[in-house]
Amino acid sequence: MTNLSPNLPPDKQREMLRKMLTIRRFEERASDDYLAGKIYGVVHCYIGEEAAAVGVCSALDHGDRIISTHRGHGHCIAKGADLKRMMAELYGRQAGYCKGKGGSMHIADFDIGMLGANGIVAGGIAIVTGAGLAAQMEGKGGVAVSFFGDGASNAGPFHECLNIAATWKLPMLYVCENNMYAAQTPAAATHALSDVASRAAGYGIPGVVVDGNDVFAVYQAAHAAVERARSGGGPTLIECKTYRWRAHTERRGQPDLRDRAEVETWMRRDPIAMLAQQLCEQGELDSAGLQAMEDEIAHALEAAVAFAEASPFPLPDQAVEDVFAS
Amino acid sequence: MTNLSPNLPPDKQREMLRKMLTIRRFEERASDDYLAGKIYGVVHCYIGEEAAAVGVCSALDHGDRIISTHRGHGHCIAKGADLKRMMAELYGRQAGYCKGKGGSMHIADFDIGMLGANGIVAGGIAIVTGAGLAAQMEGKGGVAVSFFGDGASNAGPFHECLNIAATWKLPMLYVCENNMYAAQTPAAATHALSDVASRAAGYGIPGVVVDGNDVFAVYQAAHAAVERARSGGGPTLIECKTYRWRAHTERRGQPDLRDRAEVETWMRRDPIAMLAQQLCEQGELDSAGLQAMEDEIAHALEAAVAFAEASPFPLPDQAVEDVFAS
Amino acid sequence: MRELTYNEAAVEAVAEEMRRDPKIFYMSTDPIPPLLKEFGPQRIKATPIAEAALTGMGIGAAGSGFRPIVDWRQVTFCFVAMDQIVNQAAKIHYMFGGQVTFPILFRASVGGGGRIAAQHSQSPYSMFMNVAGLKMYLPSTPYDMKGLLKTAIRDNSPVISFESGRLMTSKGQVPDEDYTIPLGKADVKREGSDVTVVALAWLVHEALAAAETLADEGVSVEVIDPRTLVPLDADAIRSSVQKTGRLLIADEAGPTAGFSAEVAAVVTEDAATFARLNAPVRRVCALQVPIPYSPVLENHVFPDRNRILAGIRELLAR
Amino acid sequence: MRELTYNEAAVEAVAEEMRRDPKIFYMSTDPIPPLLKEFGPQRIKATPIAEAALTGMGIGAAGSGFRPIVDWRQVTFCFVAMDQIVNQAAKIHYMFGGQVTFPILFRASVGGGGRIAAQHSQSPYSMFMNVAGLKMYLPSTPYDMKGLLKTAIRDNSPVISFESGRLMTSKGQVPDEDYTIPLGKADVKREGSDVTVVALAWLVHEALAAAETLADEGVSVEVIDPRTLVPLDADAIRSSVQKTGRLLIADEAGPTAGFSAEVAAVVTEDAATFARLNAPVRRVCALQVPIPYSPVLENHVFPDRNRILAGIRELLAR
Ligand SMILES: Cc1ncc(C[n+]2csc(CCOP(=O)(O)OP(=O)(O)O)c2C)c(N)n1
Ligand SMILES: Cc1ncc(C[n+]2csc(CCOP(=O)(O)OP(=O)(O)O)c2C)c(N)n1
Ligand SMILES: [Mg+2]
Ligand SMILES: [Mg+2]
Repeated sequence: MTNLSPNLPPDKQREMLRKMLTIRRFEERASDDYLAGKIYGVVHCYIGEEAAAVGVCSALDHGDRIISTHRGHGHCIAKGADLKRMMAELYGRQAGYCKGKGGSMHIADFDIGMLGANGIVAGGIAIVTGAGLAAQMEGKGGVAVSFFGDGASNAGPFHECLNIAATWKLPMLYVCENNMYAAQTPAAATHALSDVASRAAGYGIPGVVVDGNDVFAVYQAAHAAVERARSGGGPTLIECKTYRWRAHTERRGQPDLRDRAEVETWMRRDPIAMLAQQLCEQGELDSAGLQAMEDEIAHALEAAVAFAEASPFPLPDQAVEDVFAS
Repeated sequence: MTNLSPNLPPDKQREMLRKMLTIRRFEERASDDYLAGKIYGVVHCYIGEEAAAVGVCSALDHGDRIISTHRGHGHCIAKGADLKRMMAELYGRQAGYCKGKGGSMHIADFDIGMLGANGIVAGGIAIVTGAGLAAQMEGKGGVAVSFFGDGASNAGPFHECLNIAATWKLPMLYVCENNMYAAQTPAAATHALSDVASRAAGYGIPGVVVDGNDVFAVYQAAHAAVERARSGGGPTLIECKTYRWRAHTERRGQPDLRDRAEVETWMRRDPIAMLAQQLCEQGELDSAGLQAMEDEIAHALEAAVAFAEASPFPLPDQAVEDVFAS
Repeated sequence: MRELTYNEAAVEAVAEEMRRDPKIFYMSTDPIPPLLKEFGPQRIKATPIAEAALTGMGIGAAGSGFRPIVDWRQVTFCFVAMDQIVNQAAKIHYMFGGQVTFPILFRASVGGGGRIAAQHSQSPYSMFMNVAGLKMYLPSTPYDMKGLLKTAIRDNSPVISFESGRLMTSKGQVPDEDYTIPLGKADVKREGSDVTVVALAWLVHEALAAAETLADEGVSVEVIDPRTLVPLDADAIRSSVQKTGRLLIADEAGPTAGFSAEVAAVVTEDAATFARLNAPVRRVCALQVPIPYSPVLENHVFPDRNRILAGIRELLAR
Repeated sequence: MRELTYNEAAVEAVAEEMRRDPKIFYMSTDPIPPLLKEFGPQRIKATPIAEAALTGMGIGAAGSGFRPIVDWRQVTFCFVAMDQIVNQAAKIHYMFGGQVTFPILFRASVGGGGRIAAQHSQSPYSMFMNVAGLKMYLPSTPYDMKGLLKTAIRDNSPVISFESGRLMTSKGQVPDEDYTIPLGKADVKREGSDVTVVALAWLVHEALAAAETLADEGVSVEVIDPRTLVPLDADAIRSSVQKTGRLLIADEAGPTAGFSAEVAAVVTEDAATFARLNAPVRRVCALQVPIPYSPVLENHVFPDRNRILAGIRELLAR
């Protein structure tokens, strides 16, 4: 792994691990509860990709804004969303972030600059580019980050927005989480080149490929891009090479056509295990510390589930509220 | 100008000049007739850019397919459309290519592989990419060409299609006619880089910049791209640097915000005068020959106008025909 | 006859047509496994997520002699391709004076009920009905699905096959032999004399259930399934209303400028039908809101047999 | 009061609001010269031709505290942005549980008459009416334009300002002082007692001309201009029809699942109004075809005062 640790306070390094672990445990629970029928609709798990969200968001300030995709839990947690309200949303309850109207694909928390998970592939790229424009107009040095997948990188908005951001020098990070698949379709079948980052050159902006399972490598690339953006240098395209461990969506009997050997190779490069090991080797964590972290997270998750279960379902009539702003 | 002439039979060189001159005279007439109220709606002139259409189409076979933009007369004529039916269409008559339903922005002739002018910026790129896919599936070595402007190169379909064509190795030419403006907006204000061709690298395909006023340079680039496409090598992006002499549309009192000096500099690089001069210098044309060509074109245009005027207007009830295929 | 699901009927229709006509090919972001297996990746193309490009490419291939099927999958995903649908597919045959045909089939699943929230639960067919130049249908049974889909694939104009997400696994009898159902012909799913219910897709079944309940009470409900949305079989609807004098329209979409509004207009603008109409027209539709995620909310938004029942009772009380 | 054109009234409304509120900025592929001159390129942004991006960026900026105006110019060009309109702008406030507002105004000119053929001549507002979560209006006079546009800019939801291409240079009186017109309020453009004409934009004027002609014959026509399409002032329309007993709807759009269908439904589903309706509802709309280029054809496609007159006469004959 990248040896960045000297530059980062140990607290921050542990916090990165804690966030990544929280994402993983949250989703394991969400998946269980989904299969148990307590969570509805569709759930896309981010497990295996935690270093991307956490590496990038660790380079951001509270006032910076991000947008996510259909696979949004990781970005929410990395940006600091409240597990209780997330879980309540998955449970379809009034106390959820969206009052039960959104569910897994639409969790947002504008107070922390999380502009929402988004169910349309590439649908969020333009929206968050507008947040980058807002940051530029505000003139307070804010940046905005678009997370999207390898699949989304082939859609029109990717191009339109990178060009606008480059031309207007918007303070943007475009973070492609290249997990090598769009649902069942391999990226190799839909991309002429294996590196999405190579498209950056066409807009005259930096295009960086990083090991998306190495949280420090991601952090380092994001940090440089954030500096550049804050100082008026314009956008950067960062491609995190990573992998999702699970099928495209959680579903009983959902087929996963990927090569088992490929999956296992990637699982051996578990971003969380790699980070935990490094922190242990650096002496910043020991197994007791790790266990304490696990316990704390388990505790927080139990509290989140209890909160969700205690929250009432919406009343039927609330379906007609929030169509228009009051 | 590119000294390509040795490779091209003199007849073909003269034919290129004749086509370019035909485009220019056709549009001068169309503009006059538009201002005289005989042609309706909106007319976008291609004058000044003739070398692009003719250079590319001269590298194509009859069975190859092209698509055009709102500025379509040049591509029609370069691909071999009938002036009579074009003029009748502009006049809104039954004998027009579209029976008076299309007008200037929608002239098509599928028999000669001209898949239509198209009023939506970037709207034709995907359609002609489908023609390229058809050519690939037919397996007879056909190619397809997308003509579009610098403005269109910033729209989503440009990206989606270049990526698909590159990935599937479609026999395509993407020809960007960079006339430096999209309506009133300068390309410099909307493109991060001045060369649209630099975007090709992101798809792993050749991106070629040519002097779009040098018909042989355009021909040479197109010819190489066609060879590549026919032999399964996939698409090429060709950027023709050129300039439109007129305002965005023909309209009385239409403002042209461009710098007069810029316009004049480009007018001094008249693609037609440059070609005529080269042919004269090479001894393949003399002023009598040029005059004969002018006369012939004038004659053809008069015949086209006469044909248009002799053709009846559609009957009102024909408005309800052709909604669906019979 | 065999029993097939709605989804199986669709796949069978596509497969049979593809066997028949080598000019047909299929594009979608995630290929359907049995089609991929039978026809291979040349004819069943897995594409990038670029529905605008796919739609346009389908149009271009259609204009070049092929018969593409572009599967948008959920209707939601076709909005990125809306320019190609509205400005190209619908108009291109007309604006070029009919010089070539564009035989292209689009597939799109519609509807809600899956707890997948606003972006993934939509029934926007009336937006497409409003665009001149597109044919479209929405079947309610496996039988209708197969017959309409085959007709649509053979049609020389762009056709949209709207398909109900709720009905994908519903079963029904489908003949062994080749058959087609013409576009533009409604089907009387139940005959009756007291009230006409015009319903689509899932709501045909809800309407039939309501009709069953009312039959016990001596009320005779006619259930008309238009099947095709464009061209709409106005005659069939009008004849039925002329007979019953009462009309209820049941639609999983919201009412505003919807299919339901069009049916109301088609009935009330016809003098002969208007003359026999004894009660106000009734629309039993989804609430005019985006579709929410939580089951309590989602259930509240959609119409069902109970709301149809209540609606019919109100009409009869007049 | 001064006389302004419809277009000038719109530009004045935008300029006044921009002076008032520094959070407003404007994006379009070709800036409007007087706005650019007054507010400069930072607030009047010339953009690439990328309407999907602009629309999405407007949404994101709105959710970040700004009040963007996104000018699509011709409605035709917004179809490339349809995903952002339907799946994002319309749903985002709802699906996020209302946690922030998205004050964004979209401008789009509609209609035909310019001989610019199918792609550039469209009146697809009913497609947007069908989508829950969008407000929209279509004014018929400079006065209404300015008042509605100012209200829309101040609204905290996405609003679409549909503007009639035919009326851009038409003139009318506009007050000197600041005023607004609420969304959702119809305007009775002429009072009458024998028949109600509900008309939009240019057809308001055609309807008024027809009413004038009929007045000479002793027929009293009420002309209602709904102005706002969503929320539609159903009450005003119903009251008028309850008074006159007859309804004609005049719309430059095609009828199918159109605004005209919605008005027909709104009237005929209301028991009190239906009870007073003495004649079938009549739609006088464009023919349901793409708009052709040639003047003969284009003129034939669109409704006008003569078709309104003929329609009213038929209604009165019943
Ligand atoms: C416009 C659009 N087309 C299709 C889909 C269906 N869909 C949902 S997720 C997905 C794959 C996305 O792949 P990628 O962008 O790589 O993200 P990942 O799932 O790998 O994180 C597809 C095709 C969609 N949501 N939106
Ligand atoms: C999607 C879309 N947006 C806007 C327009 C309006 N429009 C017509 S031509 C044009 C400029 C096109 O510029 P470019 O692509 O460079 O072609 P050029 O006119 O220079 O040949 C614009 C903005 C349109 N036709 N389509
Ligand atoms: Mg992926
Ligand atoms: Mg240009």
